[in-house]
Amino acid sequence: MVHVVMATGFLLILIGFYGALTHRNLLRMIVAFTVADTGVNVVIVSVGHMRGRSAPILDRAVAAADAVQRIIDPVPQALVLTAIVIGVGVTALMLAYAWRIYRQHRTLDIARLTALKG
Amino acid sequence: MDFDWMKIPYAFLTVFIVVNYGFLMGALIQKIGARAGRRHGIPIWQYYLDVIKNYGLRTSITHGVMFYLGPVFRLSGGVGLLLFMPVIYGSYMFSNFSFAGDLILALYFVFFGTLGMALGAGESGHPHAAIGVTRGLQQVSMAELPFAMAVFSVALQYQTLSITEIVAAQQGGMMNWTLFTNPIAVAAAMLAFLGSMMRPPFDVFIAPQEIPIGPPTEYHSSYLALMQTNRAIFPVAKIVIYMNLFFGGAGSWPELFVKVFFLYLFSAFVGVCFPRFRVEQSIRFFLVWAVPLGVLSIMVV
Amino acid sequence: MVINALHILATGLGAAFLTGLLDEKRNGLAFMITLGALAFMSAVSAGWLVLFAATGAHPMDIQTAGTPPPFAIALRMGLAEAALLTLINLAGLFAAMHMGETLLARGRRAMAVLLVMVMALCGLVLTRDLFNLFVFFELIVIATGGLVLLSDDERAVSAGFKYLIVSQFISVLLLVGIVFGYHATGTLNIDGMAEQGSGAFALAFFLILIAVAAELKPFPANGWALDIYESAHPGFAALFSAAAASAALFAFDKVLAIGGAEWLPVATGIGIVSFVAGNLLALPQTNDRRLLGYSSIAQSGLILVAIGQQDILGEHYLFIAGGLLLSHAVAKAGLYWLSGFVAGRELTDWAALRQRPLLVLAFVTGIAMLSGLPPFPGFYAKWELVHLLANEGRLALLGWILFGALVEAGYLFRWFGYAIKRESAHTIDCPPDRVIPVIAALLAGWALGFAWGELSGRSNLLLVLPLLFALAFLLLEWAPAWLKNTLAIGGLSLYFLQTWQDYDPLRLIFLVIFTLGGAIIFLASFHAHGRRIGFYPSAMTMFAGMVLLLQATDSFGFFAAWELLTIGSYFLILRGKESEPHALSYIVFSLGGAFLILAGFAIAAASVVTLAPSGAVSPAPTFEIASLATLAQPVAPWVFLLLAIGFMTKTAAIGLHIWLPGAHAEAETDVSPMVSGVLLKAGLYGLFVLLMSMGRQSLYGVDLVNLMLWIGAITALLGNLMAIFQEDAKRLLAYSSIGQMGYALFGLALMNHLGWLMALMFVINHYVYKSMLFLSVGGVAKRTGTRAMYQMGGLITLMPLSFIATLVGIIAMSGVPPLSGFGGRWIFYNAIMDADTRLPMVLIFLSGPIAFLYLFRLIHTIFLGQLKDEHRRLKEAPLSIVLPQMIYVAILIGVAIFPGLILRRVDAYISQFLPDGALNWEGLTITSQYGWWNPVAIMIVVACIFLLIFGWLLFVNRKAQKVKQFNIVFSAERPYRPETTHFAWNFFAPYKKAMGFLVQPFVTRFWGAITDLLHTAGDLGRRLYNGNGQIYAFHFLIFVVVVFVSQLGM
Amino acid sequence: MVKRLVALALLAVFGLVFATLLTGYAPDAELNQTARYYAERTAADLGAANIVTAIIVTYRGLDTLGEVTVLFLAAAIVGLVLAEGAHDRSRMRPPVGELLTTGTRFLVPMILLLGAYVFVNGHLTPGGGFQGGAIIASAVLLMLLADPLRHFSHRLISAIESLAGILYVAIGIAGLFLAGGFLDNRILPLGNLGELASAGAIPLIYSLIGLKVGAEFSSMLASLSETEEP
Amino acid sequence: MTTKPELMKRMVKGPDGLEFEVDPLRDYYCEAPPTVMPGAYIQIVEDFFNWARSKSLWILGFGTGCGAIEMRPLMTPRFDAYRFGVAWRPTPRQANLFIISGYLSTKTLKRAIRAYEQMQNPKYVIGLGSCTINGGMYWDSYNTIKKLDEYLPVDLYIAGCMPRPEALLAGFEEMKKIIRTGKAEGANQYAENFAWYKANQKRVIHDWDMPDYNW
Repeated sequence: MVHVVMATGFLLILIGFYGALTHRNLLRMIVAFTVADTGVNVVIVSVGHMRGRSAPILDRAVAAADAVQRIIDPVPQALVLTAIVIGVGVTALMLAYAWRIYRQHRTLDIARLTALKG
Repeated sequence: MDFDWMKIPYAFLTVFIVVNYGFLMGALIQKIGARAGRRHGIPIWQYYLDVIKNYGLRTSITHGVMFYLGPVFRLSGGVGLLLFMPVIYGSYMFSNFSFAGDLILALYFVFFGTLGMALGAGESGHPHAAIGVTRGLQQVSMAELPFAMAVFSVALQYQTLSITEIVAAQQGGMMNWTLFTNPIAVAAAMLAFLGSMMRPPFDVFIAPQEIPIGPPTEYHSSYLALMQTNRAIFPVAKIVIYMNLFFGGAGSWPELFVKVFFLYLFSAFVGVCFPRFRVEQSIRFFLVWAVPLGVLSIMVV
Repeated sequence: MVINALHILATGLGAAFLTGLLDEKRNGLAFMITLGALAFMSAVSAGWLVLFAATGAHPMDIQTAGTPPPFAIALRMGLAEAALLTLINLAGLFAAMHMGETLLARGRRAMAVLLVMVMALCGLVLTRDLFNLFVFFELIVIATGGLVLLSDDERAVSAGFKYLIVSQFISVLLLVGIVFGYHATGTLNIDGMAEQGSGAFALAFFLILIAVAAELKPFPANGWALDIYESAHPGFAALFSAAAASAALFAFDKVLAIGGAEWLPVATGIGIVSFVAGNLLALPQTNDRRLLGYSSIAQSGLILVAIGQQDILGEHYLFIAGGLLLSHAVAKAGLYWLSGFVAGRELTDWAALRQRPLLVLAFVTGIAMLSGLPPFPGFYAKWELVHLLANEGRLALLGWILFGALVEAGYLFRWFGYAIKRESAHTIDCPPDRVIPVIAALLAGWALGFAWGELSGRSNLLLVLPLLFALAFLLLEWAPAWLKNTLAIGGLSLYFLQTWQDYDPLRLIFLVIFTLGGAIIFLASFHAHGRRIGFYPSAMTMFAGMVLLLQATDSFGFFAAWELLTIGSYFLILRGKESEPHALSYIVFSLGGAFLILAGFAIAAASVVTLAPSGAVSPAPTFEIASLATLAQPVAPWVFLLLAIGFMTKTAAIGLHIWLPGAHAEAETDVSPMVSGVLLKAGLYGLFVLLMSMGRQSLYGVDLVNLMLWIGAITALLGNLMAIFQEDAKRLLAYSSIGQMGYALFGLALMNHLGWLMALMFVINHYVYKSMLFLSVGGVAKRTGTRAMYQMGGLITLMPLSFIATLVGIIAMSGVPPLSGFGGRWIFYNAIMDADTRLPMVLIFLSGPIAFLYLFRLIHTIFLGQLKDEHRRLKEAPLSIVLPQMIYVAILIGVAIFPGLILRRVDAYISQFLPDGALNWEGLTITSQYGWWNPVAIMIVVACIFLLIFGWLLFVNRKAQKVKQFNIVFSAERPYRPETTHFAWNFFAPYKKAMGFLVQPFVTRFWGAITDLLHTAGDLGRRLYNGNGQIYAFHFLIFVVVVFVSQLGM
Repeated sequence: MVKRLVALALLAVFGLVFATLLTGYAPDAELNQTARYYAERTAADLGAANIVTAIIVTYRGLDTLGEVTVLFLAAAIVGLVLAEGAHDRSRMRPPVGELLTTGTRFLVPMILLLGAYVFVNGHLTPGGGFQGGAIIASAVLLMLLADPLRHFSHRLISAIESLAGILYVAIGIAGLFLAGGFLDNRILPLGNLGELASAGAIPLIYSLIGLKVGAEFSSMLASLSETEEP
Repeated sequence: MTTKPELMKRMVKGPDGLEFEVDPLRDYYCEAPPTVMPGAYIQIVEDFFNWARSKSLWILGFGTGCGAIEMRPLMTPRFDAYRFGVAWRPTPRQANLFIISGYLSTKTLKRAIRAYEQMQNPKYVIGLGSCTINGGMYWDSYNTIKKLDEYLPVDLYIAGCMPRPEALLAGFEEMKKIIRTGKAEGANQYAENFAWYKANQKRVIHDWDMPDYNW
């Protein structure tokens, strides 16, 4: 089960990469990266998963005393939050850049932004 | 150090003998050359007359200090070369100032006069003089090479740089001469000898009708007289080196006269037989024929 | 009293947030807050630095959340961290100052971004948590994305986007790696992971490592970085190159610790490829900032190599990596800030800097630091690194490092040459807020140099008196030239007086030439008016290098001195009007030679130590020069070869000579004799030392000394031969120097007593007559305004003293008795009598008369022949130039008469090494086993004959009419004009016909082909970077795959 | 075409790497040392019921500070980029539908309330500052949809954002002096597990984060809405 | 007087920026006039020199006109003038005897004057053939001179059109006698009557483009 999720995550990463490598439109590339980011997040969450355990919140269902046996690994959960937020930040930044580029060059084609080279 | 003051009169005596011998031998060679052209040629004392006349001319001009000093350098070079060598083997009287240096001194002092002459001619401002000098220098640079190698070979052979010792090693019969003990070196040296005697085929630097006699084109009167005097001394002095190195030296004046004469005749003989080389031709000639001989002489000694 | 390091982060963040509270209009206040925060952060980190440096305390772990690691994020503060933080924060502070105008225009948001950037860099250095590392990386990425936009260059936007694209790929790989690493080890703490080792999660670790490595912009995955370097605001580019790269390198080092030793080759591999490729690619660059970008990549690569080699660097690791890193950071920041002053983006536009000498000083400091020249940290670091590499036998790596460094020095000094020699239409203004950062970098550079000198455990170059004396002239630049000149002469003379007793006769001769010889040439420098900025520091650095060379007893001192004299002379040569390309080829060849020497020393050090008495635990990278003698096969011949080639580069042996003619010919009047008469002797000294200590060596059956003999002979021949075809008087002399050095090399390589004596004779003679001739010709060139000999002529009456100097010079040089050159020839003939190999003599025999040819040409075409119209009113060269010539004339005659004064003692000294064949100095006659020579007698006899004949001529020819230059017999015509009557052009045309095949510029073509090859390689490499951000992403992925595959292969 | 093939080839290698990771992955049967520590000690040490929250806010508080900084940065840069495109506000736009306007009026207070609830209870239940902040920002988005010309006070937004940020940092520093270290939540009493006013400074920090994130998202949205069509 | 551009005064700028005037005739040529050079103070010495001079006649190899063709056979085995101490020198500096071999066009006259003046005192001139005596067959030519001794001090004429080499040999012997008796003082005559010679020369040579006396 976990493997399926993880494989999905990896597949998403690859799809994202492929999209980013083959699409020349900036917006499509950004979307592709979002896909890849999602894939990474899926992978992270799947790594922390443990069969038959519940969320790492101590409440009536999970007592503090036997938490060790009852909860899944909380760390990836924490990491994924950070990863998501950072992904959001970067995506926002890239969109802003795309806007600025379009405004300057009237194009979103990455292959035409080659004023700097060599 | 103690200096034997008697060496000074002896030196004058040496110069005196050599000057007279040089004038007469020069004229004789000239006559021999004329005979080759079926002429009588100049009188035997002609060179004396020419020198006296040139000293007797009433005017002269000068282009400047170096021009003035050029012939002085030239003659000093000749006289110095003569006096720095033991002319007569075994004679204290005619060893002159050879205590000042060995073979190397003689070899390098050859250039003293050449350099001064070149500078003097240069100051005359005459392009032909400069052309002549450059031609001469270029030719001599390559002509000297086989000679230098031959000298090195001989020095190695006898393990000394002292002329006296080299001559001493050749005593005791003709077969002890370097000519026979080291023939390759002598062959190389004799080719070089041709190149340094200002005779055809290696006389393009004075080419009389092209660059009217090259370096001395502006010289006249007493300058010319000095140079003529040098023409009597210098070839003899130079031949004395060859004689000492390769032909057993001379134990007495008559022996010297004979050997020098034949050596001089050798160059005259070649001179009347061959036309003139251009500079690059003579350079190539030495490079192709003389230099390999010299190298060989170094290698086999 | 130090403040918790967390305050650095907190201050950065707090200040960033605080700016948000301010009104949009109050940008000034926001800027003050920004500067204040950065200053506070700098102060805190500097406090830590002082603490660690002073007490040597252990690194300190800082917990957060009141929980110990690995359960909470922990930070660590140690010496390295403190140094880096100081660097980062100061770079941030000065970058803020430099960008002040832009920041004020863009408002508080921009300042907040800058603050966060600096804070994140600090965090990257401090944190010990892997995921936290990722967070800081992302912060840096985003902040970079923001700061790139501060540029006025519109292209920066696309550059920023390219950066974001690639960093997306990087972050994906990094995250995947981190999470699997966490899974495998159960911790995110770097130290915790390191304890467990990466064996269990090698693949994940690979992803982490490669992602962090990509942040270092390794070749070829670095197109985006170059675009940023080129287009970003220079203030930010400085931060990006200096601080960001440093922090990333430190992060890489931390991450690498997890992997352990088996991953070090990856770092080394990436590093060396980046170093070499970065430098090659920089070679064809014409844009200054892009060039700096390539250089940054290369430097990061070099530091990466150091990181990758940490297993062998041991306790020196911090010293080396830190030295390289700080050198690079400070220099690069300074250079980027400098680029802010330059209006144009072409390298040649930097010529504008000349308007401000201070900026030029900063520029040259930066370049010297990048090139690893003394006295900067890179020099010490390179020394240690190379030695340790050699000690481990990693010679291929060593070779590549030196090659890359040479290429780097090549383009940097070419650039410097542009700045000094080209013209720029732009002017520069220096607002204080932009000058301060540059000055700060300048001071930091020198301070670091001092610090590294102290840390090196060797003599600190910045405390060495001669160098200090030279550097003091930097402070005296305001003073008039005559004052500085007097000081220089005084300094050199005083140094001689103070130290001459300390030397053996051989070194004493060199000392005399280096100090008193220099002082005499300095007399000629009195002709200069004004302040002559730059001349004295350079010249005195050269002289300092030379005297230090003599002082040096160990390899380090020797090499440092060697580098100093090289740099000093480079700056001197560069001062000539047309000398830019020649100075460049000089420095490239010299540094190439120096690197060979370095490699030789390093290899030797490795073996010398094994022979040293036991007790030496760690290899001491320095050894006594004299102990070169203890080297054994098979190392010894290789060391000999490297050192010999190194020294022969300086003496311009054939094949390595092409730098010399231009460098010596184009130099200023008084510089030519310095570099020719004095400096060349340094190379000979090196050869002396080498042969004294190592003697004969053979490699694959080839006797190397014999090889040197051949090289010397060929050099003598070809140098002279080339000299005769020169139309330029100084070039002629320069080629002649090549030939003369060939003679000296030949003499040394004879390896017999007299050969050495002859070489020493050449050392003295060549100094005297070459200095004299260069001064004489220089004086003439100064008066006539040309160096083409055919344009001169007939100057003998106008410049009689110069003529006399030249005359005496050429007589001495051609070896005609009675002057001193003859002594050299005499010794030479006696020396070759003992030689084993005879064939090379042939070449020497030939080169002697050839020397005669060019000497005659020199004196004839300048002083004799026809005087030209425009020269009729020329005056004798200035007294200051003539005076030293007259001194030389006196010396030459003195040496000619009493050669024993000097040679006798040296003769005795040489007997220690080569006892056979010493001369006998009884009385006035000098006797060898083959012949004799009596200089006094020669002089007297020649003088008497000459005077006698002269007197006779004066008597018979007393009425000579002085005539003028056209009173010549001209086939009954008259000359047309002096120009058409002066025979000077193509003087030795027949020689060219006969021997011209020998002087075809084969060597020039060879080196030209090499440089073309490098340029072509660089140009091909540039095509990788086609500007397409997507392709850059491909580069990155290909890079990952290649490293992955090669790692699998290993 | 070549590009695609190269891309596929490269990705094949990456696929291989990922596949190796995947096949080599075996889920843990027991919590590893770190997770075990959190499971055992969080309740006692920090008094937070939601372990994830405890990790985010306290154990890995520095990460979280970085996260909000990322958003802060993104907002600032987006503002910086878009500042030049801020359009002329006088231009008229077609009115939006009645349904949206009314719905907005009805929903916005509730959304805001929900957001506040989420972040205040972050230490007890799933959710927290980021989630809450995002919910708050969605209210702003709704308002913008309803009235595209609506003007939000950037000054206010940024004041909230900055103040929250400064306070966050200040609390962190307070931890340095009053408790065990930077961002230690134990500067306030821990209270009883499971109560609202428990877990020390966690609710406070999470609230600040919520406010800050909400402000940052809002700021970005506002910037975007004020931006002219390029 | 002179129109040759290379001999005109010109302003020249030196390398140091100084401008000055160059007058080629003054700056490039020695302006001193020739002087009368007395012989040796002691007569016997002068006689000795005259004897040597007569035995060593160095001819300037300058064929000015058609008569030059008659000089060449003198070097051949048939006549072999070298026997008599006669030799040819390629440069006037070293020659003592100037044979004007036939007619002199005014153009050649200029060269002949130059060459003569560049020879050293004592120097002798022999006029060869009728043309040098009275113009010969060119007596009414517009561009040849008629009486050589109006322009140069002639010591000896050898008449004939053309005189054979034997006549030349005889002339040399005659010349030697003149020298030995001390009467061959042409150079001093020239110096004494310098103004007269120059006036004559300048009368026929219209493009006079050299200093008055060519040292």
